Amino acid sequence: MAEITLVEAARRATLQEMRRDPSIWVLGEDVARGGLFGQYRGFLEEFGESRIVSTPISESVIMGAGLGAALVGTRPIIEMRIFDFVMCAMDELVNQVAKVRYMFGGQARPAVVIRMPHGIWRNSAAQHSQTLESWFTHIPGLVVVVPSTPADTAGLLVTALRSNDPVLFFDPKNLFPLTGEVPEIIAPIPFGQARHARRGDDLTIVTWSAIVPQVEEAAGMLAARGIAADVLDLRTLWPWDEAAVVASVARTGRLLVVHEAVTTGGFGGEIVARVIERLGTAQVKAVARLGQPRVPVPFAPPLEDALKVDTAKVVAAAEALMRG
Amino acid sequence: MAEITLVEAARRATLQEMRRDPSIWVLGEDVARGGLFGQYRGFLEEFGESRIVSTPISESVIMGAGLGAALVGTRPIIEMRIFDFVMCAMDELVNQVAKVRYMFGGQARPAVVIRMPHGIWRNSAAQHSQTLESWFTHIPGLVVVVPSTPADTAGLLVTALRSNDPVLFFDPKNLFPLTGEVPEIIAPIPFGQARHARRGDDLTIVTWSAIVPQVEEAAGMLAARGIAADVLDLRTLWPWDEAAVVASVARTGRLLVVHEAVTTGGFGGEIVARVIERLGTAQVKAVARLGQPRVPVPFAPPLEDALKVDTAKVVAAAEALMRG
Amino acid sequence: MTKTGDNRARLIALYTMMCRIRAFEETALAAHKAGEIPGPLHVSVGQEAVAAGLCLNLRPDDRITSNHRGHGHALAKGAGVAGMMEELFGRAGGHCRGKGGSMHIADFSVGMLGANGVVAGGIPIAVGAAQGLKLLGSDAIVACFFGDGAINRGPFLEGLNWAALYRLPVLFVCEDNGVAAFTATASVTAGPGVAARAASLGVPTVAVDGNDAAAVDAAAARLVGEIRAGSGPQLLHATTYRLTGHTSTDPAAWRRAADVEAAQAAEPVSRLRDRLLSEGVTAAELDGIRGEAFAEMSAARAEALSAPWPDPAVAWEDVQDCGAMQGAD
Amino acid sequence: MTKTGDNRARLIALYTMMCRIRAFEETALAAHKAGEIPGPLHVSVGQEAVAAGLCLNLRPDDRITSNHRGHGHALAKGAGVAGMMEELFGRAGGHCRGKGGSMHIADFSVGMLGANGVVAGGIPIAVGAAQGLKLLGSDAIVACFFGDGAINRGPFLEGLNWAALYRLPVLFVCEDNGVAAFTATASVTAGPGVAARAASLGVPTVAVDGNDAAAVDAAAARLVGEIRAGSGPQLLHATTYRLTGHTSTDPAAWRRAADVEAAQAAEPVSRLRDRLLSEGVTAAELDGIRGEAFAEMSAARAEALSAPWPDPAVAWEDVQDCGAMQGAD
Ligand SMILES: Cc1ncc(C[n+]2csc(CCOP(=O)(O)OP(=O)(O)O)c2C)c(N)n1
Ligand SMILES: Cc1ncc(C[n+]2csc(CCOP(=O)(O)OP(=O)(O)O)c2C)c(N)n1
Ligand SMILES: [Mg+2]
Ligand SMILES: [Mg+2]
Repeated sequence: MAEITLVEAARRATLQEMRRDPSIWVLGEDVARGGLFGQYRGFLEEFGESRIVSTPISESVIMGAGLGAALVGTRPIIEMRIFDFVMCAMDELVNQVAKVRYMFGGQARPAVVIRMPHGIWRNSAAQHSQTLESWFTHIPGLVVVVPSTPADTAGLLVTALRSNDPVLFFDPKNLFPLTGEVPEIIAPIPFGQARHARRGDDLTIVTWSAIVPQVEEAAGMLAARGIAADVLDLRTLWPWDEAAVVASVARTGRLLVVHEAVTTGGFGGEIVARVIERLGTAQVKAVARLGQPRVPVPFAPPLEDALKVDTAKVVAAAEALMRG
Repeated sequence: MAEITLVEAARRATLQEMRRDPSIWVLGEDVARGGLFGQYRGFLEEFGESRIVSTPISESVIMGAGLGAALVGTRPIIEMRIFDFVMCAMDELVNQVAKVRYMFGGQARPAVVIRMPHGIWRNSAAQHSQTLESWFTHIPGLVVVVPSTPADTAGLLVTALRSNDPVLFFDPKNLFPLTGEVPEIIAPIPFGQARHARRGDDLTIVTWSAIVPQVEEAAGMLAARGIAADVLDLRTLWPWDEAAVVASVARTGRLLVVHEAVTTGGFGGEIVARVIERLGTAQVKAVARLGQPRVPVPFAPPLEDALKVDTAKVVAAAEALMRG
Repeated sequence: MTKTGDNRARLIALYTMMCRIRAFEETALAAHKAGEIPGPLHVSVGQEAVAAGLCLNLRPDDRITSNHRGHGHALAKGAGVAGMMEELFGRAGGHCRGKGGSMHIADFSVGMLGANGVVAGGIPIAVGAAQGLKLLGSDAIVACFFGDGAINRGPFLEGLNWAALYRLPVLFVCEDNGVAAFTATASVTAGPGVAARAASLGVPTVAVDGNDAAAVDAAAARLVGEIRAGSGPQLLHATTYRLTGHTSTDPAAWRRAADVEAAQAAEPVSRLRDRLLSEGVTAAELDGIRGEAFAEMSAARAEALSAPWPDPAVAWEDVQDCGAMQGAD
Repeated sequence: MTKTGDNRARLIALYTMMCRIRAFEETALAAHKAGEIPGPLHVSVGQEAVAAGLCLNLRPDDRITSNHRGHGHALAKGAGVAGMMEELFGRAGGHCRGKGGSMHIADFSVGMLGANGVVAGGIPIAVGAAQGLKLLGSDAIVACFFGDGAINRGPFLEGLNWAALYRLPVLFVCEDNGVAAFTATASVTAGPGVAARAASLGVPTVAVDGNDAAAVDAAAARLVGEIRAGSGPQLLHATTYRLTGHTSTDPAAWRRAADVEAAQAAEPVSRLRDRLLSEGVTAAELDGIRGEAFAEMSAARAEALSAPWPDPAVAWEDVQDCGAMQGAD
């Protein structure tokens, strides 16, 4: 086990799989140079220009070409640089990638991994900070992966690269420097199984992606105040570990969902609704969601700080829920 | 009051406002010919080529040009033909239209009305049947309008055309032939106020857009079986009439949200979560959502029928909720 | 066989395919009018020479992508008629099991990677398929069919630039029928046209009378050969005419009678028939081919009409492997 | 004043603006390195002649749209320095109240409709602004700045076709610095280049040495005049060189030393200085202009650094009128 950064964990997982499977290749802007974050560092030297394809700024075709190449049997990694640019390829993603298998009655196998580093990132303002993962849970055909640790990033990426489904892989870009232990040989981590980050009986906190470290920190602070939180890091949003969440809430009676995304229309609403549908209202004492207000991400640090979820807000929300 | 179709109601509302305000103009494919559904019939003759602009198949620019024209003080109606094609203009919509006012600190006034006939429509299959209105409730800066009757379509369109916000106007394309009374002079209907379609004390049904007539029919059938449904047609999803929904559920104790869209990640989750957050679990006996399963819309009638929400499914869901 | 015989056989093959496409389209139109086919229907009556002439030059392992007007492309590439007709009818035996319908016809078994309901939607997919084939070491090529309306969408620029850049084996085929839905494309298309656009993106163009099947065949033969040999992408600009409306319910009433008349005179099936007659093929033989085509399609229609509907349970299948059934309770 | 005097005054105006842009950029870079400016920063050191030469020919009511590298465009269009520097610093007095930052600079009061964090994002907006102005009966024009990387995105095709079609008063300005982020654009751009692409879309191009401020000025003067007179859209292709990295943290280490050296020799500010010297302007006068520019920007930096942060409550403002506060409890 080596202690490495999250971005390096992603790099090693990709490397391992590309060495194993010659049909895997990468297309995206600046990937020959190693990618914007170094996640493909050294790949051009090892795999050459046919498998590390540095592309024009042509997002529609980056996405659509990835799909076409999958339809003839290769396994492209579609690198979107950062999430926000996938807006330039939304027809290709939602109308084509997500639907071809179904529309064509099972003939198509759109085995692509679409990497989209997402979320708030050092005062990058509204067009470079979005977290819209909930959108894609609403689109049949897609798998949605939202890791938060180096080990999970590596293991989930391996699974993604062996999947026959189109996988949206949301790299938590703000956590790229985060370090953690990752095994030399990276085993796949199945989709749909939450990581039980902390155990407790007082309330259930469900969370994912870049905000997880702060939720874990908050849980520590809550423990010091006598509140024992059960923390589930979902790791994937479709499929998602409904069983683990329902079991936890059945035990604690209280559910707090924390995500970096805007609360309104976020996946927190889905989780709350589903848990209540499954458990009924009698077994559940209180629910709450914590996310950003329905406001674009502003540039200035005090404005960004005012809106974004952080440890203190998680603590406050949990304490309020315990009173509720 | 005349009894007219929903598409004619939309046409008259647009006509009334374009006669009133010379800064309103229309851009979109085939609008000179009256639009795909006749919603601009006769407009070219009255307003000429400068205000009825038939465009190339260039969705990115249809959307982006509408924005640019708003920034210099005109009020474009951006006609997307059918909703699914807005996927080709998502950067312009989500990264630009929705964000310019905020990013530029209030300098920009993106007063555009984006018309997007949406929903299932006579076996048109996966790429021509989507209902993704919930996506846009998650995007700060946007207003989301989802009418279901001729009168509401007219009144809400008038409000949209007088608003300074970017308004996404989801024409319920399957209901275009539906008839209803519409006043000669169309008054604006404020955003955020539900239409109380039916009164009852046993359960609250919240719904919107093309599925409303079937929900109303179901409510009639339920009444015949002794179940009195309180039916709220939200009319707009952002803002949405939280007060009316909360008040109704406080009274009935039971909430069923019905929408044509896929249940997972749909706006029903938001409504359920918000109601529970506001009322707590003690006051609420049971909640449920009815939407499509997380499956693309198939072509063949028996397949489409199997998946889509209809009157019988609404009745069954309401009856199950009463037992819950 | 002599060269002339070869040539005649080829023309007869073209004629046969064109008759089959024409018959398929007219049969589908009639079925749609009779309420047998649900949803929208876009037929390619008048444009048969492009599909037939082009695809005659493709190998089974070559791929094509298509657009909303894709029946001819699919048939010419070898898609089974029963599967196509059943797909239009939404029946269980359709190529897409009734899930796609007319606008989403695909038959991967013959290299037909799908029609597309989004204008220009097939361009990025074609380019990527070619890149994938190249990576796999195949010498198969990809033909990408789109209409003149598609050249005003961004993916046209992005896709051609991309194909030229990586020297991909793509044959872009612009079926220029002069109209996009209800708008004359000349009225919404600035500049000198598709060939200039393609050239500016590094893709050379060959122009052809798209109503002259033999000319399309000859041009395609050369282009497919060159592309397979590594020329990089090229574009075939085929001028043609859509004899029917945009959809089956559009009477195309706005067209000038003179234009329609001229187009009828230039329509490709009778043109090829005239040529074959002048080359000595008998009217009886040609009538036989035509009759057989219509009989084939009538039979397919009748079979489709009595074919079983898909089991509603099929609606839940083929969404995705992982997470498909979550929430299905 | 004599013609020569006029000309000299114009060159000095250009020089002054270019020095101010250079000073702004270098000051911002230094402030970013010192940790005073948060977030990413893209500066236009070496590209000043394009912004200055172009905008000198615009009227206050003309509009511009810009890209991620937009400081120079904004300054040249007349945006206030204090508001710009404060915006970079995220302070309350920024043009965008601290909500936009470097990548989203806008100053509508001088017709600067916004930088853009999306490559080619400004093209559709520019085209629409021109269409709106035309509808309003104004004779104002729109200049649309974008980089060589943008010509591979779909909106380039869609926007130019559109502008040509409706004969809109748009001056497209391609600032061709040869590179897009970390990729040489020649390596990802097929075909003969931007002028051919524009021509194929009905938009004529004028090429200019973008490091020669006087040449840019002259070309812009002619183009702006023609466009205002109704010529329809045109494109100015200005070749230039980015002397610094893609962002403030990019050392651009991959560039060949010889190229950088040649570029330094050709950089526009000293070139214009040399020309002015040769025309008899004294070194002292020029040093004075330069010194003043740097002093202005240093002062703006100091003021921005001590300027108040925006009140956190501002974060909730200017989202939208209707529904803005729903759920804010
Ligand atoms: C992106 C997109 N915009 C609009 C449409 C609606 N639409 C369907 S077909 C069509 C016309 C296409 O014209 P062309 O490409 O020339 O093909 P043709 O119908 O002439 O064969 C339009 C506008 C669409 N399907 N996709
Ligand atoms: C659609 C989109 N794709 C990718 C990016 C990331 N990106 C930012 S600037 C840039 C390079 C742009 O090059 P060019 O247009 O030539 O402008 P320059 O930086 O050279 O001034 C890239 C790829 C982006 N902002 N938007
Ligand atoms: Mg056409
Ligand atoms: Mg550049």
